[in-house]
Amino acid sequence: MARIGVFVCHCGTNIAGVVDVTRVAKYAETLPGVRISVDYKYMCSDPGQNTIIDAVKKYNLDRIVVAACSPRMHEGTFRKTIERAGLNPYLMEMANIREHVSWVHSDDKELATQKAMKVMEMAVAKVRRSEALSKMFASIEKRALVIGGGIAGIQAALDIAGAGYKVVLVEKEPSIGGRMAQLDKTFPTLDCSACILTPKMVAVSQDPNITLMTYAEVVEVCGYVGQFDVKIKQKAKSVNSKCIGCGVCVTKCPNRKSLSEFNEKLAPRKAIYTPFPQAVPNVPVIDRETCTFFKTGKCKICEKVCPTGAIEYTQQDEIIKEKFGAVVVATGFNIYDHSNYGEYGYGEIKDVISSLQFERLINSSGPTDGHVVRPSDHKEVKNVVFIQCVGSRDESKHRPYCSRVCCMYTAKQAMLLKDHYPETQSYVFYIDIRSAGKNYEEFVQKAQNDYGVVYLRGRVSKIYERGDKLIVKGADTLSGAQVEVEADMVVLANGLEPKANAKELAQLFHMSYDQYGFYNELHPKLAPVETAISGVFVAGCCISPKDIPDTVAQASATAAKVCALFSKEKLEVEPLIANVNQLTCSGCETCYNVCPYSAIEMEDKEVRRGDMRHVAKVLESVCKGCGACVGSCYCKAVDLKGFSDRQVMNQIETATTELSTND
Amino acid sequence: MLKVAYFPGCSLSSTAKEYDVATRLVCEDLEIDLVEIPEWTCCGATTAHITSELTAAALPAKSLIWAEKHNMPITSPCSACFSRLKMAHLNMEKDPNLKKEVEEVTGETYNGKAEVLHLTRVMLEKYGLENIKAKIKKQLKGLKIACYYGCLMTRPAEVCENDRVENPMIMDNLVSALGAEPIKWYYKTECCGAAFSLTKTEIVRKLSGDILKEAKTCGADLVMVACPLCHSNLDARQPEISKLLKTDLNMPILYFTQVMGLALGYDYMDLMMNKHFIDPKPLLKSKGIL
Amino acid sequence: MKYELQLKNIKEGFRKDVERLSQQKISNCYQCGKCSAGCPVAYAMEYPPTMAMRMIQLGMHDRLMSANTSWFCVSCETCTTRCPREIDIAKVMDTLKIMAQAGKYKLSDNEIPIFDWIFLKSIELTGKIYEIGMIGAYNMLSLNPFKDVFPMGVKMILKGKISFIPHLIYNPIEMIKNIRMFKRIKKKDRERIYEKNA
Amino acid sequence: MSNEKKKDINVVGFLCNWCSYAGADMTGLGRNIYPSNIKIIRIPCTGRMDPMMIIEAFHNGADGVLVSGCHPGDCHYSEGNFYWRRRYPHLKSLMEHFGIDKRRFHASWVSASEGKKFAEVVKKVVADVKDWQENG
Repeated sequence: MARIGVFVCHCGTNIAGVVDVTRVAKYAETLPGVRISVDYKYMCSDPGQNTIIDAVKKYNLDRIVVAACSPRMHEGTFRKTIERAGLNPYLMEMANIREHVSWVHSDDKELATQKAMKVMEMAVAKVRRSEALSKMFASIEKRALVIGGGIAGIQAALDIAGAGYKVVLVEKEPSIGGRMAQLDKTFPTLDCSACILTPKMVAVSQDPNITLMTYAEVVEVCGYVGQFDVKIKQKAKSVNSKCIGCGVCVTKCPNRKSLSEFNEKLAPRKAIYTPFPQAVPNVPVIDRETCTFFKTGKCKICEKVCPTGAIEYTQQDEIIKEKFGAVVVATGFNIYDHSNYGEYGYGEIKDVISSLQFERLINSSGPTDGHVVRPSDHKEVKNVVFIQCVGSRDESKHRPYCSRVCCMYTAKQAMLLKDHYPETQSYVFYIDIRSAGKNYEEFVQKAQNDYGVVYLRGRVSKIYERGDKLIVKGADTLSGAQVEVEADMVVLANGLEPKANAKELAQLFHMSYDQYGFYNELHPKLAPVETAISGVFVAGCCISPKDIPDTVAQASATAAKVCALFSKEKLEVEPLIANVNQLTCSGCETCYNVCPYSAIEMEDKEVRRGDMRHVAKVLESVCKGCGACVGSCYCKAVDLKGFSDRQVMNQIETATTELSTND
Repeated sequence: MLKVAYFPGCSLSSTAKEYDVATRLVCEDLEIDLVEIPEWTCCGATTAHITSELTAAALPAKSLIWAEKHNMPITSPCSACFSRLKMAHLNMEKDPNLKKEVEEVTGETYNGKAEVLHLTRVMLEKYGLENIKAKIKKQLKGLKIACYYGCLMTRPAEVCENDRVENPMIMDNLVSALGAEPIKWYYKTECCGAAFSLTKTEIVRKLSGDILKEAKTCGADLVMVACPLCHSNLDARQPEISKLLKTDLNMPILYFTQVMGLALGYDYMDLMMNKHFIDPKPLLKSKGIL
Repeated sequence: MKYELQLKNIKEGFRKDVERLSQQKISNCYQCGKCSAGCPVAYAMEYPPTMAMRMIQLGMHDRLMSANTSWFCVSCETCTTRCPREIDIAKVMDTLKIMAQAGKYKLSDNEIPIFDWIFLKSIELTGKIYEIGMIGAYNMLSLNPFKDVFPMGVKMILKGKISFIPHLIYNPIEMIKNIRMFKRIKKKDRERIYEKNA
Repeated sequence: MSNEKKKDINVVGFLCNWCSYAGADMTGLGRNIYPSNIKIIRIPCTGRMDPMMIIEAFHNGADGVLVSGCHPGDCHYSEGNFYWRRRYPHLKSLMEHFGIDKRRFHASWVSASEGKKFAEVVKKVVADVKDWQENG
């Protein structure tokens, strides 16, 4: 007979406020095999854990049930606890009476208590069938993959490389730098974005530990922590390594049909191009969609003018296979496309521009050399209206979240405009000013007090053209008045959203993401850069909108996590894997076919003396424990440790019977 | 032949008789069979939905049920009637409880299958812009038309369906097809004051005045409407508005079927343009259309 | 202007009435002001729509219902179309008018209720609108008998735009049905507004 | 209403560890209330769902069964939920053949962030089972 100890946690009032924990503990005592049951205020605290250890020794317990929060929260904690008490860590089960009971059934305390009793009883039933499992170890490939070459990816790569590990940095665009490279100045210090970013970009290109792959994308991922097999598609640049970055090809290219992505479509770009002059690497690529040669077979001017013979039209896309021990995903953001706002002109009014377009306009290396002029007629501006919360805090556009940075960058842009053109007047329509951050509130106050920016509290209802002016119909809710401003230009504070293909990338890694495509952290507070997939870390705006300091902090945090992982010789992995009872295996190969990891091998083996059979075998180091083989085995020869048939059947049986004491 | 259940609405049998006449003429030309719903009752207009939600749904429901029974799309040339029919249909779809109550008071069942279309959509989508082009006898060259949609045929967004809420294009496309020039302006969907015509006339004067002023500033020769309510506010009240603004606006307001009628070769009296307060005759003569 | 908040009108009473009859979640409003910004008649309102929404949130029925706000709403639905919180504000305004006309809250306008009464009576009795009768009755009841007679009214009659004969539903059975329907609606409306059934 | 107290309905929920179980945790974090009739069993993946487990649950007297996993394409183990997606309709028609009303057996996709959705799913399942119990 098992000797089980049940420990019921109050979790302060989180559980005890709804569930009668003493009744749960009392009920546990009546269950067969339970020797002791205790309730305690905080089971995960030191004294709480010691209670468990003491009880194991005193009552000679061999199996433990902890009725507390979700196993996703504290399973690891309590496994370690009972290991300290000298038990096998897999002889512990958690009953989730917080997330699945007290927090969701607070409407009826009696029913909640009854359910808690039942949930605890199910855990007892399961743990009865638990088996001791031995730890497993896997090797670690000590190379990291960083996806995304914005400030987050750059920082993570530099930090990991600085610790002495090899890094591959993959960037989709022809150059690293990301969104930060597009910005003019940064809030609240107003230091020049490029001046603080470009040294880091150069450092990446010069670091011997970093391999930079631009114009490349991750296309396939297999494996798991310590052993990710990743396929990276290197798109054909049509320019080979002989390029010295002289730029003659770009100057001479006659094809100006495309619009520059880097300049937010405010200026044309050539078919052979580097996104911006400080690009790293400083190697141009040919955009085959627009290049005259690739479309008509004629031109080849770039080849003729290249002094080093670096143009290579025959280059092909290449798939490169690499092995990594850990991955940092830092794919960043897009800004919300304001053509969804009919009231702001469906994106068809030329002088209604996005915030990033404004950054390019006011940037001295931008398409207008820093002159803020109207895209429609290149006239200078006098009255500029800034509208906040475009694609943020807007349920009707399915973007109910706050994008966090718009209040600040709007204040910044209004100040920069005044600095450049003292005779201009800016108006900012806002709903609430969110300026939580070091020196942020002071910054916004400065915009209002020192720069004379007029802040109006209200959303704009409509923008339309009258002559060459834009009429902005807004409101100021504080005075209760309707406000109409005649503007030369309107700058929208577009919200932040994940990259268009964020979901596809998440699916490659099996990461979870929210309804917008932002990646989910493992825990929003205590594991903010980890994901549910061990070995995959996230940083920056791909998790949620955030500013540069927070992004950099997160990037360094991922680097610390990667380095901590790489500092181990061997990686401990969960032994919750499948195993085959070869005596009952019929050799049908179903499991072999369904296994997503090719962790099943068929072998011809003498399972009994003189009984030579074709049977399945689990490769322990490859199996991830998904149980697809278990669910599909016709003769019940495969089972899954930790979720065995006997354990689950026990749970089902308990779940479907009434509480035994309530007569 | 396209058969459509026709809900003319109260205005079309009195103040906007010319709209009804023009509509029937044009539809006959386009071989659209308008089957007038026998014994239709008033849609209730704005009054119904500000007095009782149930009245607002029950009045149009009778016509919807008739159209559903006879398996025809239902249309109204009046934007207000169209809006009420459509909203009654949508509200009953959204709120089964309301539908139940409507069925109780009318004593008939509605299966929610009626297809409610504004007359512009019947012509442009069901009949087809290309087919209309084929029938044109006279290009309306040189006529600058401000298409005024008003509130009720575009809002809320569910009503608008295939068109854009903020800058609808359906009438502009029609105007281009007829050879005239739709002007670019942004007061297409501003409100004319609608139902306040009798009760809060000063508001109507202000709102309609803004619209007329904007049309004039943007260089329109005439304003084209698809609603008798908009028409009476913009046309019949225009003398008062002119007086108020101290300018002579002299902006003819035509129904879109009248403009179509011109292109199809009908003349001034066929389309009963003499009924308008602002006579379009001088304008049309100067453009060589009459 | 000090205002004594009345919790009963926030948790139940006025706010609940509006929420129930309009089926809109009033608490959703975060006061962005977009409705007021686009409202064509806000200039004439005592409280713009944004403020009206706030007053409903705080249960200030005495203030809101004695203001002209809801009566000046022209039902153009601009606010509803653009509301970022997807509140049907026009319907909320309708609800305020419905409640006032049903006598549940203060009625602060007389032009529109009179017009509405005549308008609906016309439909009830004839199935359609009898314009000249309606205008005449309205002018009489609103104590402004010669409103719009000169020059517009006269011109209208001269142009044959207004007919003196009411357009009736010709079928008397339909007419009786129509009158009965109105009776049933009135009963149900009262039940709904005063929560008699619930 | 009969005098005899009706047995409260009992639903067994099999939730995949990576999506729906985490989603159910999220339901708790968001304090979304749902009926307490469901008893949750954690499984690694819906691909692990052995049809025997569902039969066993009904056999033992469960009034309803819910199996919930990751959205198709989002499986933590690449393709486990595809196996379940193919298994489910067959199993459902088999169950009906056995005399298990279709209102008693449900499957859903709930991701780790869809706490509210999980509460809705449970409400729907419990309502369906109740409907079966009361109206037959």
